[in-house]
Amino acid sequence: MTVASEPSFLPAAEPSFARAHTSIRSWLLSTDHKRIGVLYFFATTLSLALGGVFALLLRIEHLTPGPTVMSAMTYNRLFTLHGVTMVWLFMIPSIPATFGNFLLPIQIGASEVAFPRLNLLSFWIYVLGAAFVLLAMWLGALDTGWTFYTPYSVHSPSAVVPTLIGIFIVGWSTILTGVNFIVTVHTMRARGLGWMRLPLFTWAIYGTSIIQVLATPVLGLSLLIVSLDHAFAWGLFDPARGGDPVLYQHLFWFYSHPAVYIMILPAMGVVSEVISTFSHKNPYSYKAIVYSTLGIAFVGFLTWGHHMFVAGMSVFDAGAFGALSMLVAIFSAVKVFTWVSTLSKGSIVLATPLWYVFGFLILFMFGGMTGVAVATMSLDVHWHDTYFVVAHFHFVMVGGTLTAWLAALHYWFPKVTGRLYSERWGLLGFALVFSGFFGTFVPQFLLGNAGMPRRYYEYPERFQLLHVASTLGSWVLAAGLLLTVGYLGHALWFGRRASGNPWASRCFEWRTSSPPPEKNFSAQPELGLDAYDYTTPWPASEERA
Amino acid sequence: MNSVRHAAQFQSLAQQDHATRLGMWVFLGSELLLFAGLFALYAAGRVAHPAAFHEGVAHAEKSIGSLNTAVLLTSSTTVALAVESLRRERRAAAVTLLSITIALGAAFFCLKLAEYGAHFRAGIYPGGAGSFFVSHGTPGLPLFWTLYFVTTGLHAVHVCVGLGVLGLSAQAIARGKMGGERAYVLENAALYWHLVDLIWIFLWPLYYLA
Amino acid sequence: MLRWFRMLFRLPPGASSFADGVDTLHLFLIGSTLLGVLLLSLLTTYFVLRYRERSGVRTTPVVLASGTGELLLVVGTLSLFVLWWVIGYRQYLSMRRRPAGAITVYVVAKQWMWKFSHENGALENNVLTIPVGRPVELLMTSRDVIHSFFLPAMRVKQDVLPGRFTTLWFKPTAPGRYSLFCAEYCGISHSAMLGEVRVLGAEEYQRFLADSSGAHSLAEIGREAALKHACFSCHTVDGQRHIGPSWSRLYGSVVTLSNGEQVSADAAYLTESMMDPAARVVAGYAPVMPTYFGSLDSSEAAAIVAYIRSLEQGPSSPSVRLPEVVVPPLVASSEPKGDLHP
Amino acid sequence: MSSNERALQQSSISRVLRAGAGLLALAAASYALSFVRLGAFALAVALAIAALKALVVLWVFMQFGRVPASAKLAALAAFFMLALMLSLMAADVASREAAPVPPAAAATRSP
Repeated sequence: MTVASEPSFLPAAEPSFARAHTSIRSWLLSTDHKRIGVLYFFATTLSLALGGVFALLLRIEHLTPGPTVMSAMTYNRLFTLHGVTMVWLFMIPSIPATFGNFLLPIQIGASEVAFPRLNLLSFWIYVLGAAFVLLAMWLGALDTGWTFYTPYSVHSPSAVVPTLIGIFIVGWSTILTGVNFIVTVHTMRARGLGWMRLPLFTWAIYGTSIIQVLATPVLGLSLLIVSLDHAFAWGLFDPARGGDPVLYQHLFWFYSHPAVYIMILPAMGVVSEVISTFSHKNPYSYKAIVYSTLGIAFVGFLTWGHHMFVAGMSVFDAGAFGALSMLVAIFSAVKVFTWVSTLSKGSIVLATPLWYVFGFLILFMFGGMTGVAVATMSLDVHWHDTYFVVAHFHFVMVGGTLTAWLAALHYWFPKVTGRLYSERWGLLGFALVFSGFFGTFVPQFLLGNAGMPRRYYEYPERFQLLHVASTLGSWVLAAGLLLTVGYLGHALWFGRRASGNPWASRCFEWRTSSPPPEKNFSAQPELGLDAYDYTTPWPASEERA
Repeated sequence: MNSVRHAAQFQSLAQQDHATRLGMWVFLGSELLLFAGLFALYAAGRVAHPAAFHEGVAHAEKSIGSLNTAVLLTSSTTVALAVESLRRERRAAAVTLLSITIALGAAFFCLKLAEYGAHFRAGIYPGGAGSFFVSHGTPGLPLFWTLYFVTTGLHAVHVCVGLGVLGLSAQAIARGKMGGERAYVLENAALYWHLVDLIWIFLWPLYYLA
Repeated sequence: MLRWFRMLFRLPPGASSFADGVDTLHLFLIGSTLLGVLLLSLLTTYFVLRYRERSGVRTTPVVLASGTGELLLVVGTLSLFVLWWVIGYRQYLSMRRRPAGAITVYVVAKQWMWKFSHENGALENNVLTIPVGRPVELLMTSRDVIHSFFLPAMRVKQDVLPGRFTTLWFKPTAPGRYSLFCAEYCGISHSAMLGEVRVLGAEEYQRFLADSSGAHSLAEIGREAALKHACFSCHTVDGQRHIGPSWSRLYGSVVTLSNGEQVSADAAYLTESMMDPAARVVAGYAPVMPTYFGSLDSSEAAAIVAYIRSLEQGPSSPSVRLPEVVVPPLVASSEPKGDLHP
Repeated sequence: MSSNERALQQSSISRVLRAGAGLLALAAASYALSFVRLGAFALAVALAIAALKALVVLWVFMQFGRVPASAKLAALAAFFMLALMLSLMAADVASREAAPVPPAAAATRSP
């Protein structure tokens, strides 16, 4: 075990990637994976804001059982737009395209992704797809729900086709990014960096890319067929002409269940990194996390039927899907056990990223276990299409991916911007986000138990108290997110300068300057010391924030 | 012919070759899954309406379909030969073989349009519209024909994309931009063409023979 | 115990035979979840407090996973999940396996209302009246998009699909009025597609049956529907062969099909022959019968089957006389046909 | 890179020609067989021949044998997902128990 030689903490001689060229064109047409990551960051954060506004409007509408601020038509369109914007424009591209793009090449010691031009093309395809979705919104949006179940999605008079074309295009951007990342990890690793020495975030992005490449085309096909049915009434799923709406649900969920793993796997990668860094300890079992990542990536494809227990599927298939769903849940459980065990015998520093990761652990445990509960067939009969399911997937998506996205934002903020944010504001932001989240979605679990169906514009009076509580919670959550935008924006210009390794981490991205130069490493990256080897002391020059 | 420099981010030409080949195969995997949904719909449809699918196959244009199969299989052979000749630096042979492949691909596309024309004349339109379905009332028959039109239509689109890619490769070889070292660009184009052929190999029995 | 649990977790009081089993599994599952989350949170808090960073010490020993510890946790958790699946699947099967001798009600879901037709011909909109203590089976289909029949108090739900029959059964255990929701998004008034299930005591139910059954048995309504759909232009009722097989003594008899198979002409075969005539054609008859799918809804089909069954003993004897009073037109028939797109 | 890059380069032309001829022969056989009344086996035979043709294209034209292992894995994973989706969807339709219409309790004639 060689003691690490002097790492390059000193500000690099050459300018950082952000300073190298400053013209607008150099940003918009850059093939530098770091700049494309930053472009994705702004695009996906805008989508998050847009989706968040829709969510707040929905919650305000539910303050009273009857009409409150909008008509039924507007409400139905808003909950669909909230779903479409959040799923395809934020959740799926957020961590892989933003932090994956920025960090994957650095974490494997490469200077660039395998196909830089394809990477830039993927970003602009994403923007084109998002433009189509915005055009559809302008044309009056659609009211089919983000699942587009036929036959309603085929007969709905709303702007279904432009939205589906938009998502089809965004899908292609996801596939191309997936191909890019898979080839990068396979062929561009630095010399001597074997598969079993890769950082866990890289493994998470690699697993996500596998799902993106294999699942997204099926979504493309099902949306293409619904568009043809809607535009030309070809009725491929029309029961009068031999079709079967349940087959559409099979095709849709074949994509959409792996899609929820596209959303959660990168979040798990972030959590593995943050826990190891802030407890300054090797992961309790590196292999367990890697194999459960790959396990989720593949077994995630076998379980889509648990969305259709009451949809008219045969009992045999329902039983098979129920059992397979239990199998995939065990991989997430293994990860949670491994994360918690990593903390023991560590040297734990409590900083905002770690607070967000603790928030993630609590919410993901609730979310994951209610997932297992909903996959238990007889319970799903009562809970399906009620607010219980809404609460479950918000616990794993907002409690899981959004919290991990915030953790990643704070953890790699110094690396991307070269600045440090203030921990006090960070903690306050976390407190607001966490309590706001709890206030919003725990009442929705109870609403689901009480039998409140989802996608209801009006609801019986007996549910009003819980709805009001949920709406108040959503305001606190919104306040927390706005506060985060505030102090991170402030830190961008006025934050203290950050060194190459403010968190005293051993991971590879912390062995170059912050922000890194255009070619990621000023000198040949020395990756001799393992990414999670905290046994050797790092030279004194490493300061702590 | 100047020695071809590899792109900046790669350390060697072999690594670039390996990367593009792997990228192509992963992309072919996703293309295969684009058609997987249609094969799954065919399987589910056939299980639900066996009679309609038998009747549908009985009314298929078997002769044009089989001719198309022969055309596509031959074009697969010629594009493989083109790759081999480029590897042996026999550019003229490569360009001619590619032109034959493109001609065969175009022939396939024209035959496909002719076949659609025959169906339209017979009153078979997607969505179960058309006079054919008035006289043939088997439930599930419109599903067979709509699936036929969507699947072969999507396949025809991929044939066009393949023709475009092969055309660009032929132009690049003709202008000397692509030599023995960088043969993998043509190999990837050929891989795409072989995938298009592979999908047709399975479409043919499903919609024409059995 | 369950009462406390339902009150705390806002579950509606259980009103069907499934409720207690489902809620017990729910309690067991959510209870172990809360326990697990509590344990892991305590463990995390302990680690954070115990291993806080002592000033400047930033190196830690390598701790490698003990294979057995990891394995135990995995096997333990997995066996818990599989146990839940086994219990859940058994309860799910009991929900999907229909009991014999249940009261049958035909349900037609239509954009934004529910239509129920009882076996005695009574028709109800948005309100379903059933007796307590006896299993009831709903045979449901939709006239347009996918709806979902959801009774929170009975812990049952089943999507209602167009072009197909789906079934749902439950045995109400407590009289009362229970809210019915549509749980699958079906358009602008999805949230207004509410209904109610009234569970009556045995004698009130009999009173309801008596005064709501009207003057006609289902068989008579069936004969009426057969007249309307011109079935008699091909089928006779006195045993003579015609374009189609005669209905006399048909119900329950074994018929040989054109492909040589033998099948008993029960309700399922008769309904299928109405909806998909070419599927199983009786030997010696041309497959010229048009499909009635879309033009004949479930209550009419059931009524025709009842009429055919009433001819089981022989030709249509005069005992099936139509009363002089003018037969009110079937509610179903007055509906505008074909709101399904062509 | 690895030695198998060089091996990818040269594959004998006669092998490609023989494969091409074999494909056409298989297609002709499948075409001929389609006129024979095989009943239930017709689809199975046609698909078996198609699978054989697919293997020839994969092995000879696309040189599947000498492609990097990761590419092989990608192709096999894609095929596995296709088979998985197809089988579970067909199984659903096949194993769906038809909802029987329970015997209408005719008021007059119930035994």
